[in-house]
Amino acid sequence: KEVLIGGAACETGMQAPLDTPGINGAKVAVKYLNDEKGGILGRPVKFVNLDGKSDPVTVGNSALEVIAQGAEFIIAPCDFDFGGPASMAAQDAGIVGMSLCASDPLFSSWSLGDKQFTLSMWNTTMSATAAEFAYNEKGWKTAYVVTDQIIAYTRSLSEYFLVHFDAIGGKILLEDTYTNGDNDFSAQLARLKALDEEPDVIFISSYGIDIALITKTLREAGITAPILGGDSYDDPSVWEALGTKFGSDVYFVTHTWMGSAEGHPDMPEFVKLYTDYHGSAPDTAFVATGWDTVMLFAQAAEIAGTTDGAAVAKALEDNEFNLLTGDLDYSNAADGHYPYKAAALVGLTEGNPSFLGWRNPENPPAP
Amino acid sequence: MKIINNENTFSILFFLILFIIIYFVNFFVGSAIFERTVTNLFIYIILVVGLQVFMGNSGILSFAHIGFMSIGAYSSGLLSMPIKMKGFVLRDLYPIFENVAFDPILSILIGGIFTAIIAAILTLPLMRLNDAAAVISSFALLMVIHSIVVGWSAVTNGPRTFFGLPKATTLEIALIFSFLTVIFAFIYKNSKFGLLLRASRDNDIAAESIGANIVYLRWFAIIASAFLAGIAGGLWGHFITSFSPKSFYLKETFLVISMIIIGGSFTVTGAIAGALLVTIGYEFLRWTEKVIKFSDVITFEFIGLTEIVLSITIIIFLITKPKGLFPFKEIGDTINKIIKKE
Amino acid sequence: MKLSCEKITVDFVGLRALDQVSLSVKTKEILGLIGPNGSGKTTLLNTIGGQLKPTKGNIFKDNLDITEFTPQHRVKNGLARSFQIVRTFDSLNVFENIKSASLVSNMNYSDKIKFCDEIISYLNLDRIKHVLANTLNYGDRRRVEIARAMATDPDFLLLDEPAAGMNDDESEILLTMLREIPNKFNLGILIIDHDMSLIMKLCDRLHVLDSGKTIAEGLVDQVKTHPDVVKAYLGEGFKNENA
Amino acid sequence: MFLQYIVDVLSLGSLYALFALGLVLVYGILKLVNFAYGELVLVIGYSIFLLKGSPFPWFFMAGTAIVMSIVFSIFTDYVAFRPVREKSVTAVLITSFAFATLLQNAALLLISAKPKNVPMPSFLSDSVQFLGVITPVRNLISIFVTFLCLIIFYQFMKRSTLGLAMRAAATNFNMTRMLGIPANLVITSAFAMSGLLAGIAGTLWMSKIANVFPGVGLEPLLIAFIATVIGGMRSVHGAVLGGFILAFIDMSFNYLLPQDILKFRDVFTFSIVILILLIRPQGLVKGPATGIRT
Amino acid sequence: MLLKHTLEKDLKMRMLEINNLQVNYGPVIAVKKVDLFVNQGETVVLLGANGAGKSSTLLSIAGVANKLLGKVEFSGKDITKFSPEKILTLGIATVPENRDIFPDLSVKENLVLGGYINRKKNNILQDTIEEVYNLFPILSERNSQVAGTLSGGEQQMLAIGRALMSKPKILLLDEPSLGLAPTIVEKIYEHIEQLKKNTNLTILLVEQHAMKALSIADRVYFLRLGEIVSSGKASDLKEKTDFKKIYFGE
Ligand SMILES: Nc1ncnc2c1ncn2[C@@H]1O[C@H](COP(=O)(O)OP(=O)(O)OP(=O)(O)O)[C@@H](O)[C@H]1O
Ligand SMILES: Nc1ncnc2c1ncn2[C@@H]1O[C@H](COP(=O)(O)OP(=O)(O)OP(=O)(O)O)[C@@H](O)[C@H]1O
Ligand SMILES: [Mg+2]
Ligand SMILES: [Mg+2]
Repeated sequence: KEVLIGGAACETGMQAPLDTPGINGAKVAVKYLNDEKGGILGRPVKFVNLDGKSDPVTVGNSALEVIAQGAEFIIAPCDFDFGGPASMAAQDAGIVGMSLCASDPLFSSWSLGDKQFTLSMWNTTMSATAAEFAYNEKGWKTAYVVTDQIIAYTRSLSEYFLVHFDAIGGKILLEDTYTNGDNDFSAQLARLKALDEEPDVIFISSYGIDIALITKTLREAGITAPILGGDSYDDPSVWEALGTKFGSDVYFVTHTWMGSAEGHPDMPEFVKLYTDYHGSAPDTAFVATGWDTVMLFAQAAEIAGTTDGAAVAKALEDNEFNLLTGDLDYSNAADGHYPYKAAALVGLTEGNPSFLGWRNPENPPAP
Repeated sequence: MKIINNENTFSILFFLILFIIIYFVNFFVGSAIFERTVTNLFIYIILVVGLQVFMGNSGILSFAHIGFMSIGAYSSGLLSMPIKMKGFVLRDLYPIFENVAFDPILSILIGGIFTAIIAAILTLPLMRLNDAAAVISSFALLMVIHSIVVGWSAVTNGPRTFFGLPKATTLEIALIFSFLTVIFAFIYKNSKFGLLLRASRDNDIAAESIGANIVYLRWFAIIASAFLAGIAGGLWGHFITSFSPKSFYLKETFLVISMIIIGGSFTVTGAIAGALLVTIGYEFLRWTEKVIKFSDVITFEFIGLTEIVLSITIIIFLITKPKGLFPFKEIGDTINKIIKKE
Repeated sequence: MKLSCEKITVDFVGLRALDQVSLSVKTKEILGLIGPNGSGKTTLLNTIGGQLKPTKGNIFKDNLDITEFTPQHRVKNGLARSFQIVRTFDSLNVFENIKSASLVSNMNYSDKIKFCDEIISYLNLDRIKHVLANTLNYGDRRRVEIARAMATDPDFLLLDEPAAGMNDDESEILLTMLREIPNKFNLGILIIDHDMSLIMKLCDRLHVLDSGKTIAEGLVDQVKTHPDVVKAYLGEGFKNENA
Repeated sequence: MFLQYIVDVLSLGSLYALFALGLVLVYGILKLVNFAYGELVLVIGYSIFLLKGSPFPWFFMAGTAIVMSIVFSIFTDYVAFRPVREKSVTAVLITSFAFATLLQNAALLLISAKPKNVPMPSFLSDSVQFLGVITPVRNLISIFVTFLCLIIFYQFMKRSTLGLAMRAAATNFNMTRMLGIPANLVITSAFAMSGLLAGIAGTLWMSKIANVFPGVGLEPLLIAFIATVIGGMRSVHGAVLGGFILAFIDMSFNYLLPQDILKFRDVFTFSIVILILLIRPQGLVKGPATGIRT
Repeated sequence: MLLKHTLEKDLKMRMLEINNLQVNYGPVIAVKKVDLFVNQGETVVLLGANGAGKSSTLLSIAGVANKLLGKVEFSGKDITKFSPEKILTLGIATVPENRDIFPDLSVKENLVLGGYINRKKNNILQDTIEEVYNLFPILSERNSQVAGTLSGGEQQMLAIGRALMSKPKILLLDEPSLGLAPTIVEKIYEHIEQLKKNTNLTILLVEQHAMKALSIADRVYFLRLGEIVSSGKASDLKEKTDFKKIYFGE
């Protein structure tokens, strides 16, 4: 009997740009497992994703649906708000659920249960990396922070940045908020302009195309400070929207680098597999999260010798894994399944990304 | 006044039997997904029948209903959420709520009452508006409620997912609540208040001229309607256990309004029929989507197809039956007629 | 009992629709309100029914000043009306139309139902008792409106062109019905109509308006030949026909 | 700062006003809210997006997109309004919403769920600076185009009996035809004009947000909707005024409200809507009187 | 006295002719079988009890009722399938039973729309409006009032005035005296006579008040339950007839 991997990731709605690459990556991994590795535990692997539609309720329904069909592993959307319901369903069914890339520390065994994981580093790591890059490497002493209120991810990303930037000596000039989908930033702009000094760096914690929109608005208003953000920037449509005109002096922290073997020695091989499968090369690091999610489950199941939820969870807790998105080591359930992981740093020039290397923050803030 | 007339009795009996049949069908199917669908259906029946109490009898389209539902869902969730979960979900919660964790069903009832109180306060001045102004003000009310839910992070977790509610709503509970709702709707419709409100729906000036106080009639109806929406919200919240403000927004509003209009808003039968029909349609399409996805036959992506088919069906349906399936007559009237003929 | 208007004036934008009109109706009396089109008859009825507030003047039910009362409140004080443009409750059946009106009266429930049934059979509506109002023809609708007004158990019945759209035979039947109502139900009637044969046969007294002013009032025979009335309203033709 | 504020209000307001005018054309006449109105912006966005690879100049693409907007507006009439218009007002509400859902999901199915970049000529986002105001050229163009459109529109409506015929056709379709007025054509032309205005406004909107996704229509719809309610649902002047007032309200809230309260901005905006409905159900500008008699 | 439908087709020009007309509203058959004609310059009146199908017959000529069967000819042209707007353009104007004025438009605007087909000819439009105002002076006083707030009778006048605006060749009048004061009724009938004389207007009239209508009519048709049961010269019926018998059958 085949091993069914069930997905409730979002193919439509605001979450789609982050989840769809993951789904695509996962498909490649499934094919690879079946073709090259004889499946998982000798059983063929099948992956079915039912669209979660960027709506927690639908995500929950989809997860239940795939579980009812016999799924033994759940792939949850890339975010706590959307992914949580899928993991809760998985937890109820006693199987392991893993988010493609939820990075909010809320996505932990504390809140979801002892069989739930996220593949991503937590925002503690992501924000600390950004803060240290700004202050230590670039010498930017003052920051202006805009937080999108839309999901837990955007909020906690800012939160940890504020804490860490402050902790290592930086100065926050102003914290500002808005909610995704507001197409008007005149308020934020007005407040920014009212500051006595221009900030050295602007940290924008937002989501999707809004990143480009805010950046554009800032630049159009004559503000030239560099822009810094998290993995949601790792989205080619954002880069395209920024274009050559606005796509410079933008930096972000993400999961890995797809462009070359600098990201990971196996990367070129993955890129080739991916290209063979989908007909075009991967364009964001999020495809790697999909591949890794499936491979991680496969490795853990092989170690455990079973797909049983508790056993796989234990295997995940007790071992270290070498992944395209870096080396990963989970803490045990009592400590929240903290993902010990490094972060990749990428910069944009005229809309084109370039790899700045792996970073590992020294003292990330506590979750 | 004699409330349980023939029409009421037959209709209520009919739905009692129907609900029990559905219950037993579920029992024999025995699938978790099916049970989930049926439970959801019963909750929707509460919602749509509750909407019918106001909208059907007063003739005023109300958009605010889903907003009331969200008040019920959030307030009951706030009351019943285990203290530990509150630490995760609502980190800025006001201290008075921090140590509250009531029984879920009690919370749902309190949520319903709370919703009714809020509705009573908010809607009284709006009840004198007619036509477009009334519809639009209810739309604005939905937006106000939605924006408050989105903005008031301390108790709702803002636009983010509100989770951690105990799963307390079972099929049986949903069934009982929805049956009570149906009984209430029928009794109300044929009561003095219901009749006068229906009169005012047809002609407000004439209704005033026979002594109807339209503002209070409407007000009473919308409070009752909001109470039911609040209960439905609470039940739904304790069934789904995690949701976000988006779960109570335009798409859901139109889903509910489609249900009532497809069924026929003037009748309780219509409201139930609409809920049934749309749910069946929706679930059928979802089922098809799922079967196709699992079958490996069709590999291209067809996201959005469900909605497309559903919208086309709704349009075609409304073109052929613009007044709905049960425009004037309750099922009980028809049964009554058949019986009398024999 | 007595219903009276005192010096009612109603102004619309750029138009004085009623100018110091006073009239009164007593129980068991039928007063006809006639006048050319646009002379303010319906406007007066609207002020009495409470659908319109007079600019000046007062309305009394016996000694009670009801000028500021809402329409609902007036119903409770014994006023009921029909409308020039029919306003039946179209999605309710005939019985419900009438029952809804009886709900505000002070009777107990079973009396109310009995009373409704009495009115229904009095106005020959039994046949269509369970028919939805929106499928009725014009004449039936008019009678449903009258029945509905009567169901509130009023002291005064205000009727606006109840015979409009009826042919000669139908207005004849209506006439016989209306004539009996004041005594049978112990109330007074204020009626507007342009069907002069109905009005002349039905009314005890007439009140004539022209351009918002009273031009004549009194017993039917006096008013009928009043030169102003003939000139403004009845026309020479009428005089000839009835001569 | 103050001048900046004025320019911001004017440029945003002119966009809002155009959107509102397009909506009120259908609403004020048919007394029916066209919930598929926002989808015209979607049509505009995807039309330009799909023409991206073509060799045509940008203005040609925009022109084509506006034509598509007109076509879809007329299409809305045929699919969602015409068949049910006479029979049930509430049904129209649902059919127009269903039609909107249909278009959104068609975009989802045929194009993509992801936001797509809409190409815009780069001069639109060049900033200009005058009197201490920094603003992209786009904003000035919005103001100019809107005023031009308004002038043309008013002149046209003043000179033709079309406006009258539209209102007549909406109140009593058959009677209108019995007067020799081609009522169907008249209503279609209302939708066409609505599509044209939404098309122009939508293009300007696209130049602002520069991307298109299936849900893009909601915000313009809400804007148009609120603006018409504030200004007056039965009056074209009211709608235009409402657009500017809404922009003024939004901007003032943006500039004045502290952050914690700003997130409740929509609460205030919609409360204002409700207040206006309570005090003046007709909106600030009354529009022609209605013939409702007691 | 019953007159059979035996009137010879006279040599006068045939303006309107209906053959074997059948009209339905959903399941309701409102008109079963109607044959009638109207000659140029004639006034023909259609009598019958409530619900006999008089209004439906008029509406089907105007092109807005659902014709199941039959043929309508105007000046020899088959107009059965014509659209209402086309029919008006041919010169057939209708005053419908429930007036159907546009309540939200002003009196003037209602009249302007009545003259829609002459909208390009400004002077004709103005003159016709003047004519209507002369006929109904109260309308000119109410010129800019929205029509819905007019009194019942004023609305009726407006409906008639509006129909006259298109300068029709034939006027279909459905109960024009409804709700009108006796003087006005007289005036309207006078005016109709006048128009007949001056412009050779043809009229098809439906009335509840039979005697009044017969006084100006040339010919009469009786309708019972959707069928023509009798017809004849109006002058033959001038003395008191028991219409009830004809309306309802013996
Ligand atoms: N809301 C209003 N605004 C302006 N004028 C109005 C309004 N309502 C009524 N009128 C005018 O007031 C006058 C009196 O109207 P009313 O309806 O009382 O006349 P009426 O005597 O009932 O006439 P009819 O016999 O034709 O029904 C009319 O000329 C009418 O046009
Ligand atoms: N819109 C409609 N829907 C359904 N039935 C209708 C409709 N209009 C008319 N009827 C029916 O068609 C029949 C003929 O109606 P019509 O109005 O033509 O009669 P009429 O002779 O003009 O009557 P009246 O003297 O009352 O005006 C009646 O039985 C009526 O009930
Ligand atoms: Mg009147
Ligand atoms: Mg008729």
